[in-house]
Amino acid sequence: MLTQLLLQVVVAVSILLSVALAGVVGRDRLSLLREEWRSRLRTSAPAIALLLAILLLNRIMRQQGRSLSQDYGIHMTEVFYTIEGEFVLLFQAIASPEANTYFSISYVYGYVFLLIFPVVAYAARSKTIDFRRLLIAYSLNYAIGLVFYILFIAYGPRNVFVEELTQTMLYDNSPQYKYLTTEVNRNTNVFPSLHTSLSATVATFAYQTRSTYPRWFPIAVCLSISIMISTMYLGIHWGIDVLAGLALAGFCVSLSTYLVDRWSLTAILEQVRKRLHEYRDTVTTASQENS
Amino acid sequence: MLTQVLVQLVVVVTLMIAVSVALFVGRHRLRVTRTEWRTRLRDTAPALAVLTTVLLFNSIARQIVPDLSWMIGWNLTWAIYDIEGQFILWLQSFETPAVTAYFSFMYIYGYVFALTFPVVAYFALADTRPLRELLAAYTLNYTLGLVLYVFVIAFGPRNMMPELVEALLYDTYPQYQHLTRQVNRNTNVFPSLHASLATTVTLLAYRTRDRYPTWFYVTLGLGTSIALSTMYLGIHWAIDVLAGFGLAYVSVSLARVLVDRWSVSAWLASIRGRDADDDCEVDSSSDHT
Amino acid sequence: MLAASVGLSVSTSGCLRHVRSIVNRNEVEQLSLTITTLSADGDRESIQLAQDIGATLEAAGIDIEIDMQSREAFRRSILINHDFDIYVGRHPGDIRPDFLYETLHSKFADESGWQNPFGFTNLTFDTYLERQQRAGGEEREQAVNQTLEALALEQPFVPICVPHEFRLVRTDRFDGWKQGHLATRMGYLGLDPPTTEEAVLRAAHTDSRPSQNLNPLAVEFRNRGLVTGLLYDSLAVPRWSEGGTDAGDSDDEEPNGIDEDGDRTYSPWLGADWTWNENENEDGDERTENGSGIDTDLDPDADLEPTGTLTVTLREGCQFHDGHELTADDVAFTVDFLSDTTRDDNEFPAPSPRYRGHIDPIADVTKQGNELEFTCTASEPVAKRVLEIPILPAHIWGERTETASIPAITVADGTTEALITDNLPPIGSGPFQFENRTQREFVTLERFDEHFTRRESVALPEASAETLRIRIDPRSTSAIELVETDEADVTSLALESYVVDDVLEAESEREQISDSDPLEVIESSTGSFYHLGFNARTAPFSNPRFRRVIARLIDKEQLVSDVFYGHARPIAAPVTREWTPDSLAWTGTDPETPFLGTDGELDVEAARAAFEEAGFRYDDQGRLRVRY
Amino acid sequence: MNSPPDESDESAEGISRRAMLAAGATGLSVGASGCINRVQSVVDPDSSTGMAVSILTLPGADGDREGAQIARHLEENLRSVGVNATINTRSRSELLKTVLLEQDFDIYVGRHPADFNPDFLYEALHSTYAYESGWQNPFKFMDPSFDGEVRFMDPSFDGALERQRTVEGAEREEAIAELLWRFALNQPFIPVCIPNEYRLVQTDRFSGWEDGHLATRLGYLGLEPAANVEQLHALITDARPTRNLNPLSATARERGTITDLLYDSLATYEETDDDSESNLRPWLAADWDWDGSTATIELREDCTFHNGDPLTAQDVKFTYRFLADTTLGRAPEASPAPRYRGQVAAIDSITVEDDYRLTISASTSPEVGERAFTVPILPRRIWSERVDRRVTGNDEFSPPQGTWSLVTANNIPPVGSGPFQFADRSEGEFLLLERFEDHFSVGTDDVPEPTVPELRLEVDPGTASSIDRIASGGADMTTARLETYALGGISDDDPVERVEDTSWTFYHIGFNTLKEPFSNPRFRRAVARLVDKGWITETIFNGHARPVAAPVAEKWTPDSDSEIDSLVWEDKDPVTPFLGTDGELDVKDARDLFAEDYEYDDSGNLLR
Repeated sequence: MLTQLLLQVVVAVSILLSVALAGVVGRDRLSLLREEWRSRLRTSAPAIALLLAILLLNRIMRQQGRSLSQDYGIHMTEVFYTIEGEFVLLFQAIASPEANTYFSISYVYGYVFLLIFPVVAYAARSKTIDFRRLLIAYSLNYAIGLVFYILFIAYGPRNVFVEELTQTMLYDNSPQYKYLTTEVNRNTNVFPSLHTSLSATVATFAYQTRSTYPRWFPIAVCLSISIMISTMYLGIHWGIDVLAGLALAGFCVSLSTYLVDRWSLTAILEQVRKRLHEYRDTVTTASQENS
Repeated sequence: MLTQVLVQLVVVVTLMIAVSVALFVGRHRLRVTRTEWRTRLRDTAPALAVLTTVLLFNSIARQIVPDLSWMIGWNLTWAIYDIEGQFILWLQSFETPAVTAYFSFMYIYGYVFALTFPVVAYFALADTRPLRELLAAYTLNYTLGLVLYVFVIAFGPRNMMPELVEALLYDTYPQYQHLTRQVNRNTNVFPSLHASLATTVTLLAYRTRDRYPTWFYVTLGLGTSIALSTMYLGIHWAIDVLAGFGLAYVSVSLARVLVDRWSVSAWLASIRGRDADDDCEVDSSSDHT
Repeated sequence: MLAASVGLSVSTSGCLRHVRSIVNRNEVEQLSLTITTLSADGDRESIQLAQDIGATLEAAGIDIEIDMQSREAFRRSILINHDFDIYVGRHPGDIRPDFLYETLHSKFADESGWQNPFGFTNLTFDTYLERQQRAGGEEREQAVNQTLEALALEQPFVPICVPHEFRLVRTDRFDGWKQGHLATRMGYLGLDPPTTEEAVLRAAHTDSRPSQNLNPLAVEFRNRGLVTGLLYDSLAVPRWSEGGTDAGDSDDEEPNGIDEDGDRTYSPWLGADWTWNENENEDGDERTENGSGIDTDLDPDADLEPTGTLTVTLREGCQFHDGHELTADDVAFTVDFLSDTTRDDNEFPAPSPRYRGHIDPIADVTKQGNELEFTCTASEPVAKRVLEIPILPAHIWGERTETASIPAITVADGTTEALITDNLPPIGSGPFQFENRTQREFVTLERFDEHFTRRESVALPEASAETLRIRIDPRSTSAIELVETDEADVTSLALESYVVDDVLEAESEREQISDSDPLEVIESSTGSFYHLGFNARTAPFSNPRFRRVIARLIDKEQLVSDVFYGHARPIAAPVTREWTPDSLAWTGTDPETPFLGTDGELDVEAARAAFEEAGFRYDDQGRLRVRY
Repeated sequence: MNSPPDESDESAEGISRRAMLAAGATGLSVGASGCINRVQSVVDPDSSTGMAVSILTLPGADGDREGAQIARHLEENLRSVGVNATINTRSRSELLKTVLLEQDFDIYVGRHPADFNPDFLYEALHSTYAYESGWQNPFKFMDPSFDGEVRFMDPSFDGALERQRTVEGAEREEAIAELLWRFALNQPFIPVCIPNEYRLVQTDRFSGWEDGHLATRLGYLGLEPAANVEQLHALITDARPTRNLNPLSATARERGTITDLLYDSLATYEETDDDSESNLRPWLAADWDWDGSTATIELREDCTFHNGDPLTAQDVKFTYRFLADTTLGRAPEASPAPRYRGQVAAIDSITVEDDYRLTISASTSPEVGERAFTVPILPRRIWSERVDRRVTGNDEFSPPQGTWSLVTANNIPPVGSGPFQFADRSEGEFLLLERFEDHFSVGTDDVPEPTVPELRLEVDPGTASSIDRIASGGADMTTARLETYALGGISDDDPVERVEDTSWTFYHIGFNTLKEPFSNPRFRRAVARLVDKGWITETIFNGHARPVAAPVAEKWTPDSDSEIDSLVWEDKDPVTPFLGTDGELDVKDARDLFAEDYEYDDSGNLLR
């Protein structure tokens, strides 16, 4: 069941990707990418490694976080509920079968696409800086999100407003998605909304790089906004989670710009080599003087 | 009944003062006093005024203090009892009619005497500074004491352990109840003003021992027995008394700092202008003693 | 990658589980409770009781703190704010057991005042109380017994003892002290002065509160309402002869032997006459009963059938101290007002903290002329309690219905002006009227010459003294001295028991010397009793087992001899002798919750066993632990 | 505020020390103190705070949808009467931990495992268990009986609880009627409804589903598999069995279905068409017969545990002793297990006659005593070792009862004697059991036996998805009760079948009666009248439930011909009828009801 679902997603996303690449990135960039991918990969290797590491950690903590947060986590559902009350129910006003399908799709497929596309797109740029920033921003999002998930135990609105949300609730209309989400997430991980933060991150990047990918910018914005709404519409996140997600995104983006090129491995290697040279020179000169 | 107790008190104390004036002050000083009492009075007027106002205010405030404290509701009785436990009982184990009589006397008459006599004695000094310090110290005692009374609710030992602590004073001499009950509400025990004022007097007596050497030793006796009496009679806890000592020390040292900080007369002089320099002389002269 | 993660996860999970099992151990801590009580100046016996009981509890491994408070603060925290764990104090009580209804019925649990300060809520118990309230005659007796037995089971509060009341009086200026109970209005009326110019009756009062507040509804300032009793009239005066079995010698006291309508329990006062006519269907019977002898009506909130009507004829032409005439309207107003001091202009009623039980059975009041008809939902003796309430002037108290407001302070709803006003000067219709006062020093009352007792036609005891001067005096010792030195005629409050022996000795000596001695000691009966109250709203006091064990840690016999020097009667049931069922009669030890130990010495092992049996645990230092 | 006259005569009275002071001053002070008195009597720290209640419940969508909806219903109605109620969600185990072990909660909404015999109320409500953690008296309800100590009749809740345990037959029905009357009067918890138990099964791989109750072991035995079906593939919506298999854990077990499969008990529950006689049939015990209140039990011979140890009368004896005190007497005070409390309490003493015969003397009637036969029999060697391991030499050892590691440990692999034994598991994904070949039932024909070599319990996110999965042949059955909202998703054309079993577990609203205001039965009754059980069963359960006023089976509910008022549901609650109509609360009435006992502030909040 899960596998066929995954298959669906992969297929759908890859189609989307190919279309988008054709439409947004353009052939020449891609061809260029084919030639330079080694060097670009080398420069951005650290960032990639970091992201992978974080994802791995994330996976582990998904299983272990449970018991961790059971012991040390704070239950926040009540708090959120008292603060924002029935805010998410506002989106029920636009509830309709069409809206359901649209938001479900954007929540599942749109999201995956939104995350993957920029990776390729920025990899296809000669300047790897944005590529690396993106990766770092992703990893930051995941890392910080993880910490929050362990600290705060909260259930989404769908677990509180059951009857109000029945007709829009993702897992009622299409239960199969549940296998997918349970694979990647736990129902107590709602604060902050990673969907929001990641898509917001992507959107910001799209804005910063709108000169290179003018077409991508509007797409990204529309997509990310509808994803944010979908999280609330489908009763998966509280308004607060979304806000927190936005904040997280902003933080991560700015931090990434700040971090990238701070310590470049190559530069460090250069340094070391230089040091060695100098040292050797001094030694040799000294010996010459002695003799 | 209250009246006659008061009268009694007045008579006894005046007698004691008369005697001790004759003993400690001596005719010479008195003669001098007769001549310059005006100037001295003028110097001490401000301090005197402050004291009287504070006393007045105090006596009014006393009425509402307990209610205020109940609203703040910081009841320390149990804490105190927990800390010091049975000390009062131990003290009372020495009870004999004679001792009781002595301490009761000290608590009422000795106390009033100890407070009033120094006023007279220091008034008889050419240098008015001790007097003004004394008055200032009294003032401080009362004000600080009042503040503490507002914040702290504490019942005396006699209220905590009535069957253990003989409320000696009031059971042996019920009439005094009228007097003290007038002066004190039963929640005002921390700190012991009896102890603090008596100590104040002693401390000042120590500082003026060059002028009244014998008086100093008398106050030592007085102070200690008053402090003891408060506990022996089950009116105060030992902690109250200690607090009293602390309060006394604070107020005396404060008084020392404050007195002559602002000389009203000098201030008046500055208003009046150049022609009244001699007034300032008086003050400044008193400074350098 | 997956393999790695799994391996890692497994290892971490193990350690985490270990951590969790440590974290999870939420330790139950030692039970520590605060005994709220009065200071020795407020009530010498209370603090002593608290001290002794505290000591025993400590011995049983409970951490004790004693919180002493002044009279007002004490009542405020117990009766109004319900802010206490356990308290030791004196209950005004009554000579008839009807007061148990408002004291223990769960529907009063959240009201302030002497109605259910314990927050005791037990519906089985309620059914008893209701039966007692409604049943008449034989059934009433039996219902009362059941109630008291259930009380002994549940121990919502632990009745300790009924102290004997002694007062010192001078007979040379006024005499006839024994005619009325000195804790009531009657004690100060009908005194016969040997010489007429002795116009001032001087009472030494050891409680300063009357000088601060004379509001008959302010529960924190009233004990048994002596002074307000003089200022305000009630419809009738309860006869003490019935409850009088308490204090040996004063059995004979028979207030002014008037006996028109053969009413043994009340003698007429403001109400000249009254009649009770029973409704036909006494619905106490139609309630089905099952094996356990409880009616199985599943809805205790059901409206009760009226059981009868009480018709009262008011005296003609009485008036208040300010000259307004006292009419049936005032009476009706008072009843209505006591049941809701907001007089329905607020959404929810705010009943008066005092006289709650007196007016509770009154369903409706109708009046024509000076005839009042009370429709009651209780049996005759209970319904008649309404005759005891003080009659308030409608034109004054009608103004006091709005919720009291003080800037910048949030006010609990239902705290009406009426409950907190100090009501000075008080305007009543009583035999005395307020003259003046000085806080904590004295209150002076003048005779009210328009009072109906002054009329020739009325053969009721009247105020013989022109002035009643209540001198506030701190302690019994000094009060006695005042009387001895002829500065006062009577100690209006009972003497503290530690001086009683001396007083009695002194008297016996005097009698040997001369029989023409002006001083006299008067012992009078009382329904008021000392007790230990639990705050049953909170754990562990909500647990009857716990309360029972606590009750068994109290050696009433010993306390009576230690604290009251024997001048009290240890009790297992908080009522007068003739109401006490044989099963609860005092038999040297407590019949229901005997002391765990012997003469004051607690048997610690037994106590622990008792607590452990009640489901509590001790730790290795022998401290009683409890999960809150 | 104070009366002017004071000052004038103040000066006239010569005796006062303050006579020398200005009269005005006195007036001032008097005034001031008066004012302060006023302030004091006005300000009321306690009641100036509104009443706040936190309702504990399972997450609606992924935990227990009906429960969460009931909680919402309650919350809304509480809000409208001015109680500041909030909903507080916890995962299944967390909820049980908070309610049963830590016991810090105000109100919770949940399902009670209950029992086919109303005697479960004994451990659920008896005051002696109020201070124990576990399934025993989580409400901390206390109305103790003092029959032992007092000389006069003592009507109390405990009394009623104890009475129904000792008497038999018609008398017992009477006792239970009285008990239930007291229950209705006190409402220690509010029974809401008994939902119908539906399960979905695949009919072309297996048949014979109706034979046993699918919440008990018999449901999984004696199924007839189609040819070459090697595995029974069941779906569980609750991942706890994959994490913890400790039969004593209060937080991981509810019905104990899987424990039933792994462990044997002396007797096992069997659905009988007529409720009159006992629902228990011999299981591990070959047979028993009662002589008065003592039963002589014949064990089946040479049964073994999964690890090969023989199962003898000693193990049975040990089990009961161990459940009564999990420290086996090492600790100063006994530490009873957080489950099976009432069952074990029914047993006075056990004497082992020989390896396979033992006599049990019960403190109760046989009817109640037999409940004790349903507890799982634990291998003595293993569990006593565990105790030894935890209780090392130190003499002063007192474990936190119900939470100490022995009863919270996950007990994996579990060693029992049941028809299935543990094979494999992966946390949060699946639990694999395999047939225990040496089980006494295998090969016999008088008792149903495990017919498939493997039983795979797989965690599935929710009812809806499980239904899809079974319909699409992805699994054979659901072990958990189907949530009613998804019943519509069952199509008739698939080879699936909806099996219904008799149900006794009920939804209820539990109070922490140690806390104010829940300690007040009048408050609890008032709250009960805010819950529209009829509406709940109609809308939330779509009619697939039975609203109840008494938390017991119909046969036990006192009806009109019993001598107390009937507790039978006839289209409204006989005791605490809802204040309003079909779900809509009549706020005015409700507020009036609460105002009888509690105050409202001017902004309409209920004060405590």
